[in-house]
Amino acid sequence: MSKYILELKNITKTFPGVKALDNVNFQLKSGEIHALMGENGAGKSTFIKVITGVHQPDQGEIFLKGKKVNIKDPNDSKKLGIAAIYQHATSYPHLSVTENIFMGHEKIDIKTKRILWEDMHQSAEKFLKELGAEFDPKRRMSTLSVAQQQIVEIAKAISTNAEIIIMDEPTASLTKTESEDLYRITEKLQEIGTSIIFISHRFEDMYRLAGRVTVFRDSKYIGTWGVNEVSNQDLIKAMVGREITQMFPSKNAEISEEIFRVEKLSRKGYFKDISFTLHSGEILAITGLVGAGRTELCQSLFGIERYDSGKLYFEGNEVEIKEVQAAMKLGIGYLPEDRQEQGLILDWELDKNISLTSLDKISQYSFIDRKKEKSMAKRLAELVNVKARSIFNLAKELSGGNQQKIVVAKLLTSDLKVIILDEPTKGVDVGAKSAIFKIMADLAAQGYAIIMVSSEMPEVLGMGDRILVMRNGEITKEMAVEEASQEKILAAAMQEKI
Amino acid sequence: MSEKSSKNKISLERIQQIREFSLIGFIIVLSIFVQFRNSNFLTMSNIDDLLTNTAILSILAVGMMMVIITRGIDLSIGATLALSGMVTSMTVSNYPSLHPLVALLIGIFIGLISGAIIGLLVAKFNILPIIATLGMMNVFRGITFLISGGKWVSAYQMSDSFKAISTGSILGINNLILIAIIIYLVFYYFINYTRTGRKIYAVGSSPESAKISGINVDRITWLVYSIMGGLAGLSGVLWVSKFASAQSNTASGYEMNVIAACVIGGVSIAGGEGKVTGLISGVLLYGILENALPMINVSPFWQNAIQGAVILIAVLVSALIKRRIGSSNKIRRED
Amino acid sequence: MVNNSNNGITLNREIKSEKEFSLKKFFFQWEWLLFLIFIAIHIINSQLSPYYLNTYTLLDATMTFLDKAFIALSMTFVIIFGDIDISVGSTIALASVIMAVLYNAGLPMPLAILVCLLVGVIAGFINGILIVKFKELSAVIVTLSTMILYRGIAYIILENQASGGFPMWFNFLGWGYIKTIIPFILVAFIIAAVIFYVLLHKTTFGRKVYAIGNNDVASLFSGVKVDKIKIIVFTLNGLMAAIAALFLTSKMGSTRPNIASGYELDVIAMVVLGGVSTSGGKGRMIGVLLSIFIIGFLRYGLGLVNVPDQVILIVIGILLIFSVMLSNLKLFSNKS
Amino acid sequence: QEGKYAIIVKNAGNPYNEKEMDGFEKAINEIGGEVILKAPAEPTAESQIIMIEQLITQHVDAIAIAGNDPDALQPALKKAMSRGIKVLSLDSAVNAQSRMVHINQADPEQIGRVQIQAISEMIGGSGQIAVLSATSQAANQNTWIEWMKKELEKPEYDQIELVKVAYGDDLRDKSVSETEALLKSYPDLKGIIAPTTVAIAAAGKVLTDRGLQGEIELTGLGLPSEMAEYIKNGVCDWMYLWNPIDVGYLAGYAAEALVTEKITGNPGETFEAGRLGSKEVIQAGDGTEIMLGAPFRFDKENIDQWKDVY
Ligand SMILES: Nc1ncnc2c1ncn2[C@@H]1O[C@H](COP(=O)(O)OP(=O)(O)OP(=O)(O)O)[C@@H](O)[C@H]1O
Ligand SMILES: Nc1ncnc2c1ncn2[C@@H]1O[C@H](COP(=O)(O)OP(=O)(O)OP(=O)(O)O)[C@@H](O)[C@H]1O
Ligand SMILES: [Mg+2]
Ligand SMILES: [Mg+2]
Repeated sequence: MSKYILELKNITKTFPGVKALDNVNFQLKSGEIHALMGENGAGKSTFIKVITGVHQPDQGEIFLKGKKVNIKDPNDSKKLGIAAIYQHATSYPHLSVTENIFMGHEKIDIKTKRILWEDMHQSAEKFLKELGAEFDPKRRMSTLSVAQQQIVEIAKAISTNAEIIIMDEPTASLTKTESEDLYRITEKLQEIGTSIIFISHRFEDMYRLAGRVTVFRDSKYIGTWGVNEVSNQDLIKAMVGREITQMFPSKNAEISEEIFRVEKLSRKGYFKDISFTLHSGEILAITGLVGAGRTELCQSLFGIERYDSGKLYFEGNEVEIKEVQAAMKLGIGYLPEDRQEQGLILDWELDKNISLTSLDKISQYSFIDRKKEKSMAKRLAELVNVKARSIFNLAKELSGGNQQKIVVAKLLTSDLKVIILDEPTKGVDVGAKSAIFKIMADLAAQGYAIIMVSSEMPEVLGMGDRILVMRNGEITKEMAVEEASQEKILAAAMQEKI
Repeated sequence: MSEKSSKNKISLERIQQIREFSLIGFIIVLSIFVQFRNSNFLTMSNIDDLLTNTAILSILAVGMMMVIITRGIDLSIGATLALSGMVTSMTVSNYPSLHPLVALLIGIFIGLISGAIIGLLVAKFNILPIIATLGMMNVFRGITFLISGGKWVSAYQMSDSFKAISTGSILGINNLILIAIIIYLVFYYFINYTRTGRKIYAVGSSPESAKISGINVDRITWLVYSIMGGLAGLSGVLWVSKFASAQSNTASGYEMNVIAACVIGGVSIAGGEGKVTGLISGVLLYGILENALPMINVSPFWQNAIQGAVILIAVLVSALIKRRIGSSNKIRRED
Repeated sequence: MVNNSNNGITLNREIKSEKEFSLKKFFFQWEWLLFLIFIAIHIINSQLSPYYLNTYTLLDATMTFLDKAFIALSMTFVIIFGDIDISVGSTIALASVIMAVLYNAGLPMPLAILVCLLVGVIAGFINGILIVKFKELSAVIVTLSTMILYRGIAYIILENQASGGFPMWFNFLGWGYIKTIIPFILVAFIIAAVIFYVLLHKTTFGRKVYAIGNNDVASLFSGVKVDKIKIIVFTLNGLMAAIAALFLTSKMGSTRPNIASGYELDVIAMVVLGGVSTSGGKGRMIGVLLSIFIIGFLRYGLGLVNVPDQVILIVIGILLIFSVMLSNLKLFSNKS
Repeated sequence: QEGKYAIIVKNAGNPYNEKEMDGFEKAINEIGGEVILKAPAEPTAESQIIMIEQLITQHVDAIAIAGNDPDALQPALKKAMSRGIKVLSLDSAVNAQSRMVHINQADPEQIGRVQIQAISEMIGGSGQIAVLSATSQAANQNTWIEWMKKELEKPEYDQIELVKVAYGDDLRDKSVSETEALLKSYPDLKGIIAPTTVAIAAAGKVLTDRGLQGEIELTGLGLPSEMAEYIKNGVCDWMYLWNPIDVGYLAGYAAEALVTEKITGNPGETFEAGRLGSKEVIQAGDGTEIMLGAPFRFDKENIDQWKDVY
């Protein structure tokens, strides 16, 4: 018996025009938690999909417990005891949580093949409880928040009793406490002998969980290290190919006059009595636990959702924001939480994606000037450092992090004064993260006012000038970054209003 | 996520239930109104007529529901029905001693083949359902015309046992109603209590997820069109037996009635949604409209408009109710 | 791909902004296939009938199918949304019936025509409003209901009567020629086609329509007035149905509540054969135009050699499926 | 004498229309011309207009048409006539401006009246009756129903009450539910007149299934093949129709007479119509027509010899 439960040798996979995996090797020990890291677009997700049979490799071999296996489709991998949580949720929005968890391996009466609904609901509830979630498994998937859906995905993987569980960025949309639950579960799985591949852009996750770490870069295998044997700096260098000395750029923006003021803004059932002011050059970080109502607040400020009461002042004048166009006209921009659903048109080329928010800039009497459009797209795509061959690449061909950069580029087409960024670094690699932070700092220096929603403590502390903590739809604490600390923020996020 | 808040939430099942109740409420109000105008409406004999006349529609609706759940649509069922009816009745007229069960099997078989072809086109050749079925609708109608040579098969050419398929009764219940009930029971079980049944929903709710989690999407797609075809084939036999006449334009345009019944019954054209219990109320409402309008003496020129308005109102009202529940389900805290 | 790991500095990658010309890509387009079918149909037809290949015949033939083709132009927009409008046949009936009744009640014909267009606009607007306000309902459901409703209203108005007796000049729409051989309807259609082509492919409006068809949520977040544009498109579709009603009514000289029944499926067939996917976001006007003429000339040509209508339907059905099957081959890229 | 003769019937896939085409073809074969048979898939005026255009392009000499709409074909048929094509209608007339002559299967007055006479005889001169027609705008049916109502005004029908005119839209399912509605809404109903094939067969079926023969009488116009069953089982004692083959046949000869200018469509002209003998053009309304004969009565005695014919 081989000492590796899963081994992949010389895997190569090309998509039309892109080599996603280039002669990659990988070894998973039985019962270990193995972190897989690398830049956006390094090929991690593709690699996972090769293991689970979603993609067929062009060449290379897969060995399971020393035996060569041929995985033709996801069913094969399921039968071999491999389960995966994919980066982009693979849920059934119309179906109940229970069904999402058990789809394809429903509990059935052995004789009659009848589905045992009650049994399933009960075990679903049990799985959810184990994961620290308490929602009713009969609920429809589409009524859950992104984080809750993620928890269901995890429950789904656990429910198959797989020997190997692969998690592709499971923490990307989780907050600290929820991540803790996930750590606990993952460790428990390890205890009972499950082998786990864990993909994440968070170093925190890796240090907390993994024994070993493998790094991919530009579709190639770079190396595997024991987590304790390798320094942070070396790991970053392996991933990015250069050194990143400073994650958060030094801020030299001058915080000046008030631009935007929110007074007692409420939306029934979502948020209540929200008040704050925003100055030019300032980065206001809003943090809190998942479901605290941050996204809802941002969407109301951007005119996607109505607010019920409260006042908004823009540059001193009272304004109403009832639709997106009103917000845009004032100079408010919004980077949505879910880039694939809300930010991009995946089947479109990059240039068209970038220009969509500012069609009037590239048109005359409503006639589009393609030349202008292309040059604008090229300029902005290069500005945000997108990894793409040309502006005619389709958005869906980019990796997650690069897609996020395109959404940022879209914002930069308009003349904005206030930029609202909702989880801008979700699922973004270190390199891109620091690039996005750099862009943020630059924008602040140019006098933009920025609202940044984030669940990442270091990011909030590193980038914010002022920090708002939300809990249950209300602001529980406002503090300057100087007086803030992780403990204070967490306390405010979890307690009642102080 | 506190425990309390999640318990208050209206569950998936509740939403569906309330929707169905609202539709049933609508049906009751409508029935009372009609009864008021014509006291014959709620008599046993009329209810029997109503159910008998709705049976074929309801059988087709089950198949259509499954097709629509997978995000598809089948415009060819009227044509399939005609083809199966024509072939069966031609066979019966040539072999009058043929056992009615054999006739039923022939019809189902022809329908199955027609459906399987469509399923193949949709699943294997990735042709959008609306195009594949629009195309095959023309083809099936044309074939029916060609094999019949433009002739009809009339009552005197059909054996009594064949005609008895739809006029006979067991325990006082008309065969058509009985067949429809059996089909509803079978498919209720199939859809709710078998893995394959649930996969139909998975495919409709998110084909990408289904594919990635190892569900054979093509097979399921192929299956639902085949089932639809089989049910259309069965309906073809029942149709010609009921009306004792087979023509090449039998049931032309009937697919629209079936789709309308599904839609009223809460089957979402966007896929992933639809329940057998909801479908029954949709089919019933449709059947009542067809049955009641002639009985309350409305001018024939008003019938179309009334039918359209009722469908529109039923659909809008149920959408409003769904929205009410949906939004209260989303709101997390009541102050 | 550039690997700039060695020099240790951040270098913004150069991103190409000129399209690489690929001969293969150029030729393997859906529209070329349609074009080939188009040519093939003319060759076959002219082999079959000695009357076919003749300027007069070809020009005259267009008169038989261009009325519904007007709707195909705007239906293209609707289907790019991923929606569908099956109420257009009924809209024709309603608009036409109201026009005829008002004319016979003494309204001058030009005003009656205006009312006809207005009815189309209102019918389309109602569709649009319902679809936008009731997002949980799909367009199929809404237009299925209004399909029954609109025709129902036409029946209420005209019952079993026909209404006609229009002034002589109204005949010109359906039967008139320009320069004695070019059908007026052809000229009108070409003008409309150019307008719709430009609208879809050259303007911000068209771009937004594609955006909504691909991802309406992202469009909303990008500041596209999704609802407004949807309403405009459905209203436009109603208007085009009313224009079709004018030509059809002129062609028939009178109208009845049952005219234009089944038109919706013909129009949809034209649009989808043109490569516009009912799943939304894809398709080009050129394809639709080619497909209009393919179906039209095919029908006309086969009818000219007196092939039974049923057989023509089989041929069109198979053509529809077969060509879409071909287009699904990986060879054909079908981008907007 | 070679010529190209075309016939357009209402729609394909209907034996009545097929027989009309048969008769027309037979006549033209006797005459020795080329025959073109056309039948649209759906019975709409729109599809007939396209066919007329196609026939104009083929330079036919004559078009005989069973119109799906009396008025809507006018512009198209006028265009045909202006190109020198002789146009006549048969079975279902187009308006007088769009045709040179119409082949009338039977006098509409007679058709209307004879059905009332029949039902009166069947129900013994008193009781409620209803009419189950095709679509509400079917022109033929509507004229016949008008004549039925006129006949009912006669004093001998004082005891007969026409309670409802229902429309089955020539659809099987709708005709059945309309029949059932009649039975339930008018429990005292004595007779049904269904002047159209689909409706009379549907009514026959309903009455048969409910064992109502003898209680509710049925008559009207129907195809012998469709009605054979119900005539034999006594649900319908007798009904009427004319011979569609003869309608087509007469249209063929009339077309030839027009083309060879034996007639021009003016009243008083006569011509030889093959086995049907000499026929005369007569005035009818503001147009002219050629009458085939009286409607033919089908009953138990003769139905067996006709049921296999059409
Ligand atoms: N279906 C596909 N078609 C074409 N190219 C693809 C496809 N899927 C992935 N790629 C390309 O393959 C490369 C690797 O992508 P992959 O999603 O595996 O990256 P990743 O390492 O998971 O990145 P991230 O951290 O952003 O999720 C990228 O360049 C991407 O554009
Ligand atoms: N406990 C819950 N029950 C039901 N729905 C919830 C719950 N928590 C959040 N949601 C839903 O999830 C969505 C996201 O929540 P919201 O935007 O209010 O929070 P957030 O602070 O932005 O959290 P996130 O970090 O996930 O963005 C909302 O649409 C909300 O309705
Ligand atoms: Mg990835
Ligand atoms: Mg959020």
